[in-house]
Amino acid sequence: MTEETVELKLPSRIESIGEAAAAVADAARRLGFAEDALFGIDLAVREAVTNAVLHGNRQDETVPVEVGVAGTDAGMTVTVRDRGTGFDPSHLPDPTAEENILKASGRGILFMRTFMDEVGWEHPPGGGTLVRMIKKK
Amino acid sequence: MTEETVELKLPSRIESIGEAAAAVADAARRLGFAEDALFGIDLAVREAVTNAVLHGNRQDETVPVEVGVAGTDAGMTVTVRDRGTGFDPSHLPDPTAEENILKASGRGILFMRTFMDEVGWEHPPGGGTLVRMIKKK
Amino acid sequence: MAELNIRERQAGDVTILDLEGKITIGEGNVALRSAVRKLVSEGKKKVLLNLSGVSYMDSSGIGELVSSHTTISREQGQLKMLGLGEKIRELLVITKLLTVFDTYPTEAEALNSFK
Amino acid sequence: MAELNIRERQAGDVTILDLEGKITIGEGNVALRSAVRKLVSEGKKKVLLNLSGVSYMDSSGIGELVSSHTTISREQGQLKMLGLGEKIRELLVITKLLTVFDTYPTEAEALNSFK
Ligand SMILES: Nc1ncnc2c1ncn2[C@@H]1O[C@H](COP(=O)(O)OP(=O)(O)O)[C@@H](O)[C@H]1O
Ligand SMILES: Nc1ncnc2c1ncn2[C@@H]1O[C@H](COP(=O)(O)OP(=O)(O)O)[C@@H](O)[C@H]1O
Repeated sequence: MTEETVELKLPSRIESIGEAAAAVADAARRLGFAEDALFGIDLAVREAVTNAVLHGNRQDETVPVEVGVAGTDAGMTVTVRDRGTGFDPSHLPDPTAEENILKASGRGILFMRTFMDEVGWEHPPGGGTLVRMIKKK
Repeated sequence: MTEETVELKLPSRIESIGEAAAAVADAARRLGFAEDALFGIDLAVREAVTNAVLHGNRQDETVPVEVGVAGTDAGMTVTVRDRGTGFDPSHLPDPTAEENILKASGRGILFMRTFMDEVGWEHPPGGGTLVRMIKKK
Repeated sequence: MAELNIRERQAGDVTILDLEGKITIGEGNVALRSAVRKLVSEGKKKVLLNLSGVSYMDSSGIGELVSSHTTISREQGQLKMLGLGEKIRELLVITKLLTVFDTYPTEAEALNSFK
Repeated sequence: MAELNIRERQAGDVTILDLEGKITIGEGNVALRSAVRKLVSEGKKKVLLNLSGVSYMDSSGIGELVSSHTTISREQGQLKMLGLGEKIRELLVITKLLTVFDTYPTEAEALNSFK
């Protein structure tokens, strides 16, 4: 029956990235994820919140980034929601392709997909982009 | 704007007491409470969850104890809800009175009241007892 | 790992229990109760609880100290305590038990006090 | 405390930057960028990044390594790296940058490789 949810509402600024990652890492530790998984979860959350703060909400501090964690004995789901206009995740350049390898950005979603078991984007009612990431135990 | 909520749904057993305390302590630490306050918060949560598990739900593991944390920059509110029939908190014996001092129990609420700034009991719709504790920063 | 580890030592006719860990509901308070019951059943009635390794206690732990005190007093024995940390002392002040219990800062003083 | 501490040392014509902390968005990547810009503006073009004190990096930190590499190559300089921990190495494997960057296990080997 054990269920746990954490919800954060944070201003869209760089400092919020570390705050969100710390809260999710605490929850993941309590849920019993191994150190190795914690590294990946922490990184994926940082990347998702970075995208929400920078691309979604363009660092408008009056607009919130909402982070949700739902944990069970089987694993955890992390959602990060911004109020931006979204993007098309099926048309992203591959950062490991030769023509992109020397670009300074574009690797965040690669890390999210590598370290989490499932990553998907949704457009929730009320607007904005919500990325949902699942990590199994 | 920073707001944080944590919600736990735990089976009514002794092990849940430590799990709840750990989750609340993690949140309190993130909210920036000092070590000294953390000790008191941890103890108050243990006492409240102990009462919910033992007195409220009588260790019926199929009945949940629900723990909520709402944190802001100003402090945190912790709620613990059981599904029991409740009690009258205005008619509790004083555990420090001479006739009670050698009793083996009856000190939990004293600790909750000592270490938290506000403690109150409610009867939420749907039944059971909800204790709400506030700790300011 | 057990929540509370208990080691038993003898100093003359005084039995010292060195407690290490937490005395909280569930494991910790049950372990203390069994240890004290065992001593009483063996006729060991001069008991010194060394709490210097106890980092944490809840109200059920405090209750267990009270029960231990009562159990041993009832047998005309003596229960004394040693090495209370700042936090445990605070809990005994709040509950007004600090004056009920016999507490000592050092083992030598505690042992000396048994007659 | 700064997220990333950077200390500069000279070994012959090679400038070594000892990095300690995290290279993440905000403080960490900005600190690295300024340090590399400063070296280039001083004409120091043989640069060795000692990453052995770097425990954590995000995609913006990785991006900063790429930018540093590009900036220095553009000036006909050389950027090399030393002391990649297991996790940082894993991120460079995932991004396929491990073969782009010149990395060495020891400082001696790294220094030797500059011509
Ligand atoms: N929440 C978001 N809202 C709008 N655009 C986004 C969002 N997340 C990602 N993107 C788009 O996807 C691109 C790739 O993201 P990512 O792989 O994290 O790399 P980076 O953020 O370094 O560009 C971003 O540059 C941005 O255009
Ligand atoms: N959630 C609850 N539901 C029902 N009764 C409760 C609840 N919390 C406290 N009580 C009552 O209040 C009494 C005092 O509680 P407390 O001070 O925590 O001491 P203890 O639990 O050791 O008895 C309990 O014995 C119980 O009768």
